[in-house]
Amino acid sequence: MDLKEWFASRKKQREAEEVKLPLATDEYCALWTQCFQCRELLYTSQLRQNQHVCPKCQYHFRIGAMQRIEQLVDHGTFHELDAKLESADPLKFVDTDSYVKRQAEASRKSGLREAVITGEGEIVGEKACLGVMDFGHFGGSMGSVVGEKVARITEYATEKRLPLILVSSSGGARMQEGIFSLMQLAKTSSALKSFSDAGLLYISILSEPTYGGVTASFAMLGDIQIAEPGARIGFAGRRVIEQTIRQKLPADFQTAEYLLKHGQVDMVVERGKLKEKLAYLIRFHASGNAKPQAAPPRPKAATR
Amino acid sequence: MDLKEWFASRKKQREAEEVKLPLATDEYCALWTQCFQCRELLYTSQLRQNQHVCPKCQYHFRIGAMQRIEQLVDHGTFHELDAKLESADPLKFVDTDSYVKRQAEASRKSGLREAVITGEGEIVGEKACLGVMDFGHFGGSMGSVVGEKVARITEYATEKRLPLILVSSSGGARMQEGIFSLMQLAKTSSALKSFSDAGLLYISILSEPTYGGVTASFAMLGDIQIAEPGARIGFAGRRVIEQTIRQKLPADFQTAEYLLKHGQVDMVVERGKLKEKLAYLIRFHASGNAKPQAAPPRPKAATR
Amino acid sequence: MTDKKAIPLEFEKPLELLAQQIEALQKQLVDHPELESDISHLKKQYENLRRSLYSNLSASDHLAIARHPQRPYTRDYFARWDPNWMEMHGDRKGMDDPAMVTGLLHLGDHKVVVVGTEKGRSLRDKQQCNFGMPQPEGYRKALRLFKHAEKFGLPVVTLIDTPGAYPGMAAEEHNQAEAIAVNLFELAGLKVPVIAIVTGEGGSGGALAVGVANRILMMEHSVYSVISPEGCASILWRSADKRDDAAKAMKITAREILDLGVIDEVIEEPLGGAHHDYDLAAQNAKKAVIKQLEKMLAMSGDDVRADRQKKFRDMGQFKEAAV
Amino acid sequence: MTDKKAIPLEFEKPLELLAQQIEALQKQLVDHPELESDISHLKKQYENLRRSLYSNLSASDHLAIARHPQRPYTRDYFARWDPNWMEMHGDRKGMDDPAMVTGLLHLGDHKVVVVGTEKGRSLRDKQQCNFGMPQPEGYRKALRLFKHAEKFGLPVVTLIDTPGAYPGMAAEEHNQAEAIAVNLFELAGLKVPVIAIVTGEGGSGGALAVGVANRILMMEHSVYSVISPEGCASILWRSADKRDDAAKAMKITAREILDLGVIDEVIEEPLGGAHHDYDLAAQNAKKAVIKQLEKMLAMSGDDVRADRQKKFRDMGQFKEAAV
Ligand SMILES: [Zn+2]
Ligand SMILES: [Zn+2]
Repeated sequence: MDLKEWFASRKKQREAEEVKLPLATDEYCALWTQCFQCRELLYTSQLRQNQHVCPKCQYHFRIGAMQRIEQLVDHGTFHELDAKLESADPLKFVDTDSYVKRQAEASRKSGLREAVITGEGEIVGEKACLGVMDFGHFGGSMGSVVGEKVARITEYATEKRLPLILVSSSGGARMQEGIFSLMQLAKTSSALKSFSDAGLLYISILSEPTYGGVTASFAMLGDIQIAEPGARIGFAGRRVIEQTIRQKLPADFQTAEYLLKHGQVDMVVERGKLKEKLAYLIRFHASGNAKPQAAPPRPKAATR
Repeated sequence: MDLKEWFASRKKQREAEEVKLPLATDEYCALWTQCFQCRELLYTSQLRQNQHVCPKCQYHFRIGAMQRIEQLVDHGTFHELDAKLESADPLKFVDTDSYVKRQAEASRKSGLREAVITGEGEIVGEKACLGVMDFGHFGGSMGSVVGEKVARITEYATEKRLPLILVSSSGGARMQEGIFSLMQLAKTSSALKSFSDAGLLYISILSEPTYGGVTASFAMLGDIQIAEPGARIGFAGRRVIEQTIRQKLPADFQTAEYLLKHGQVDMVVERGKLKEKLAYLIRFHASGNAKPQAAPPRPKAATR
Repeated sequence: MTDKKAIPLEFEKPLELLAQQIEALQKQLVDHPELESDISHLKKQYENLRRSLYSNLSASDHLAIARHPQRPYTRDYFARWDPNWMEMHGDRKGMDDPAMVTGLLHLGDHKVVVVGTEKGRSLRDKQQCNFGMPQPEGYRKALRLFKHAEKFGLPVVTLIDTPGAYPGMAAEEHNQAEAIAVNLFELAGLKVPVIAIVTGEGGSGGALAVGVANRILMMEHSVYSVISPEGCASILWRSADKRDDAAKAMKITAREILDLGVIDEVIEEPLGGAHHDYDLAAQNAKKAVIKQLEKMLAMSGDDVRADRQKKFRDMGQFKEAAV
Repeated sequence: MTDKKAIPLEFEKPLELLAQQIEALQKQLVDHPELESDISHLKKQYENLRRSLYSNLSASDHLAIARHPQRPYTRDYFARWDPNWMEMHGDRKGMDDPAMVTGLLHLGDHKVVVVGTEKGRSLRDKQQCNFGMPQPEGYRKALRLFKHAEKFGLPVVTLIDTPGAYPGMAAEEHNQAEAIAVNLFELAGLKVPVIAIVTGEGGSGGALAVGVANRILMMEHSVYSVISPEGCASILWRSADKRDDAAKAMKITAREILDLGVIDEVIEEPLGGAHHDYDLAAQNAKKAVIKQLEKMLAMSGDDVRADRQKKFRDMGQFKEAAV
């Protein structure tokens, strides 16, 4: 299913539900959007044309998974995988509201089944597997479905010997799935271990914001780590840290630029150049090097 | 050749030279030795019985290679290897005196041909290969012979599948051999790489003092790093650092205990317990695990 | 540790009152021998109440026991498993995090590499251990020992008792997230058996970073959760006071997590909790680990790795929509 | 860079004087056409002197050129080899050391991983780069790229221009020695080809840490030594003033080290030194690297590793006593 079909089917689905849904991301709602950073009033349509980057101050607006795919993948080449997976409620979780209700609410707001879309596509002609998170769905939190879809696309890429690109944007693990959500950190990292042992390329893209369990698993395991300008990325949240150390953190703490300075990402790439850089990196690591790597060495048998 | 024979042959050699040589280490020269640390006057014979550790303040006196071997290796089990290697003068090096003269002077003082003695022996019944440096010979500096002997004992241990123990004590590389002395860092580290890939155990023991090129090569590559109490260990010397940063360093800077706190050594072991700990470690990593490890994986062929 | 010295928990207050009553009566027993039957009755009541309390613990009660200040910590277990265990220190790159304890240990007839988070017993220890919250350097120290174990074919046993990874400024600068992620990644690839025991608090990614094991065991009163109940309550209920609700909703107790199929075994604790008898707790844990370990030692390295990867591959519950 | 802007070195003073004379005469040429032949004569003298100077450089002269403030640095080479080279940053554990530059680069038809020490051009750059002295984190950043190269089968090209590893307090705390040693150890094991070029100063273990290569090349006026001549002089002569003696005694120049059999090739520099023509220097280096690289690309990974290990195994000269 390509993007066009995807939008068409989503539209149909909405009409069937006879509910007037708002558009996927808030900035669509109005003709004008005020820049979060420089406060400039911008034409929403122009902002969109500029890949949701403020033309005045280069602020990178948060974007949804489908928009990201639209920006990165060659038109008409994206094929979604595992689109039908949806969350269960293994703990029958209820806080001030039930998890089931919150799920429905999240889907209504985002128009998505879950916080990640995975699939296969071409980037300037280079085949790749993609997983793109959407912060707009349940704060991009990782429950069983996100973990499963990331693991599946990783396994798919391993089998097809394709490069893997995961674009992260997440508040962390999904508490409503309790211990299962924590275990997704191990599940995705384990899948990436086998992928890496096969000698394949994984590029991790960190976008605003990426925190908690997602950062502490697949988002930090890239052969190459790319962050979007200004994106806030970390393990613990700013407030938690300030409470712990009882002091104010520097203004640029946990920004992409701060991470670059502290050796955590290879590069900070502005959105307009992301696609071409990805294509460059895929080509650099691919052609001429296609021979599969030997299996990792067998260690000695365990002691008795 | 065991220790007894070794001493006998050395004695013979000396007599042949008809020169009255002083004993191997300075503290032998007198009946009394003053402790460097607590200033206590100690009977030299008692000090020797206590493995050259001050009974009052536990200061660990510097000891020679043969004394170290005597302390660590079961009596009568040590067989020296490559005893005949001796330095050349590849650069025809002359400073205020010639390298050739300085070599002769070093041997006269230490009674050794070079700054490391290597061989095979048993430690509480456990077979092991050993390389022990002697700071008393040319400041324990590493030239071609030290590098060669360390490389050879490493290769010998690899071939015989024996654990390797290297006891370091060195001021660094031997300047008089210029670029050749620098290259010994690579030579020894490269030999250790093949040893390690064979799944074998290397224990590095850092004794007072260990600096420069020796620290920056084999001395820091142990599977297990052990330092002697109070030993000063580092890459750059204290004075060089103080000149660079223009401030005083803390008193315990670069001591074994400081290194332990900064995660650089696994443990600080007092001399009296070193032998038993080594035997424990050899046994722990040996029995039941004797199967050879598979060769490391073959990476892909180079690109064209 | 004997019962007398154990600090009572909130839910144990009724027990404590009964014990005080019994003690008071016993003092009068010499003068009033007729109290004998009353005392005997009260003692029976005490035993019944105790059993009843401990067979009906709420999630919060378990949490309280798991966090009990006298709970045996990692060093307490290691010292009892093998009084001659040999500690290994440091990440080799600048730090030896005391919140992560690592070493070589004889476990019965087996030689194993042990790794565990440590809360610290004295106040000074606790501060140095950041109350059991490791720095990135602590996880990297653990990783160094995992690789050591792999090189020498030694099984790994990990103990987990941590509120989570330390949320500090330097920890973020030094890439706490990467330190955890790399451990998950590398643990997944080990070909030696890994057995993990949650002994106290299993807190989030900071616990999992030493918990990607072939077999995961939990002490009876330990807890394991994706976020602390306080953290969960303050986010979802917008009030940390709702901790007990959050603890219940998240299913954090050993039995619940066993029922969810995430862990493999619950290890029985001394009545009242492990802090009432360190030796017995350590012995129970040791037996359980050896039993699990021995099952794995017949497997090839590849099978051990595959077994671990499959375990985590299967974790999670989800549905597949029709359309 | 053109000749005019080049800052003259001490030993070039006679040349400079001649150039000034020529310039003075040329100003009078309009009024005094008879000076024509004098000028022509002086110009010949200038060329002869220049050739003579550059064919009889002392070790100290080479050292001065190698340390020339306008000498092309690592980034100058990378930018000329491939204007679109892609820089990679960081050790992933807290630091991106600007004294170690790493990236991906197209070298002719070849894709290579590049790693090089960088002195920094502006004063601010120099300070951030510690004047080309990497921290342990810089060596670990390099190691990360070496492993990246190994994983993806990419050859490695390293450039060396450093007085040595940084001798600072934090550097020692973070185990500078281990960072260097581990690089020597891991470089020895790589199965992808590694080519190193000493472009300026090859200073001690801090240089070797990115220099364990299958082929080692040196730019014509670069130097490579186990300790700085100043350091050697102050230890052996007990006076840093004896630098020139030490430089001579240690045999630090490209030609001498080639004659000792330690390196494989000397790369010609533009007359007067690489700082007179960055483009030509970069081009000469590029050609030399590609030539060496292409010889290695036919070899298997195992052979590439064995080739490198043998190279360093054979280094050193010693005797075997009769008795
Ligand atoms: Zn703006
Ligand atoms: Zn003393």
